[in-house]
Amino acid sequence: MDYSVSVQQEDFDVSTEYQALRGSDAGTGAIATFTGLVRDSGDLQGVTGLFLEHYPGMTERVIEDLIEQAAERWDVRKARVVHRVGQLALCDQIVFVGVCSAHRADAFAACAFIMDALKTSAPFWKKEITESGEHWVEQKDADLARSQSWEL
Amino acid sequence: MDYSVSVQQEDFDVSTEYQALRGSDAGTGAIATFTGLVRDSGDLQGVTGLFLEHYPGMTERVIEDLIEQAAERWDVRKARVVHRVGQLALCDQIVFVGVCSAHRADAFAACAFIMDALKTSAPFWKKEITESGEHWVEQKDADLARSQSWEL
Amino acid sequence: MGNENTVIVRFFARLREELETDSLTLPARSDTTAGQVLSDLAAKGGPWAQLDEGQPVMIAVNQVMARPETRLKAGDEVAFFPPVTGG
Amino acid sequence: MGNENTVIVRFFARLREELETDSLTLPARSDTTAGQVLSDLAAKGGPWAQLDEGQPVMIAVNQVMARPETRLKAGDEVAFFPPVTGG
Repeated sequence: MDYSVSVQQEDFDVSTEYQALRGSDAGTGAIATFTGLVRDSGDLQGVTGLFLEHYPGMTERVIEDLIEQAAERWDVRKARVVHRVGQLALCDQIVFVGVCSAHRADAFAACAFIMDALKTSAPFWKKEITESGEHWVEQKDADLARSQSWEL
Repeated sequence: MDYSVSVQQEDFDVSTEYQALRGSDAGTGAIATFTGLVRDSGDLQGVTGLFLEHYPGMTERVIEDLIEQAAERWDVRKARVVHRVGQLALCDQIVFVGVCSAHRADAFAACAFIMDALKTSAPFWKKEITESGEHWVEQKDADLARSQSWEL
Repeated sequence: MGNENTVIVRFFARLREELETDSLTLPARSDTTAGQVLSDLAAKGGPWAQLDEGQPVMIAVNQVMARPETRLKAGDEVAFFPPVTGG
Repeated sequence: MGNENTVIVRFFARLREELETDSLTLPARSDTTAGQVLSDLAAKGGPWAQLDEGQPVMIAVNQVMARPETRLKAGDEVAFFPPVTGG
């Protein structure tokens, strides 16, 4: 199993990420990807941007561990996670998760698991920025529930 | 809800499809995509290519109906399906399903539902080609079970 | 679609190959069903016999999934094919 | 990481802002836990009081999620932060 994790300020290119995942492995039959984008409404309405803080070092370690957990549960031939930090504008890309597998069920499950678990265990914090102020986003019960739903 | 379906012999470009899905809709927070590729082992080992037959007209209609079903169940802001037919080589792209939503749970569910339901209800048939002959792929119980698992 | 007095029958994939037939036109009969057409064709024997036995045959009428009980009328298009395997 | 005689404490996000502190260094005590460090800091009062009450505080020791009972030794890095909200 081949994987890599990047935490970076710069934007990422989904095309480049997809081509790297696709590679030339004749055993890959399925690629599932997820991209998260800055939306205009979160905890607040009228969001104009986000500030994303993280815990350097721990973040990468947690995500690598999630990918390894995914590979123990499903067929994962290749996986890639990119997560941005710093100042982001409306409609900017925040996070990319891509998984290659022989079969689609495994690709979907591993991709969704990594994304769901990342939201409740990787040390990132989002601050929403609006015309009238800033607000640290609060963790959602629904996110905790989705993450817990993967527990064996 | 904005969607389109293409059934075509030509290859598709995931980058183009992703950029079209991403658009500039500030309400989209999540894009889930799935790409299916020609794998070296299916019903047979040593697969070197596929021939894909379809029922023109009915195929597009069935897939459009699946997208509309998905949009009734989940938040779907935009959806795109491309499915190739004709002669395909090893590692070629077969199918692309992409869904934009406000939230990731909806994007994942709608994308997986469309893909699972397509496999058991859209009139496509795959023939595997190997060095030693050809074989019409048989429908899998697991595919039927996954499709039925979405029934309300 | 067929004209006012006929029904068009179409075959796909393995059935198309084994029957060596893409499509055929039958005179429209009042009060017939997709399943009746299937049985009538199976009665031709040889490779056609498989329509009535063995592996499952899926049915579409006017490009919508249908069942053996689905009634046919003049001008309809009925298709018979193996379980689908796209994606 | 701290040196042989200290423990480094780090804060992130809302806690970092409200405590106006990125990190601080404490003398290492034998037989202490992450929860004990949290209580000691909360006793400073003012914005620090929130560490012991109100909103939940998550704990990592040496960049691995930990619990209040997790023991600390000299050289450890302990971090306190609000529930995470990435993705």
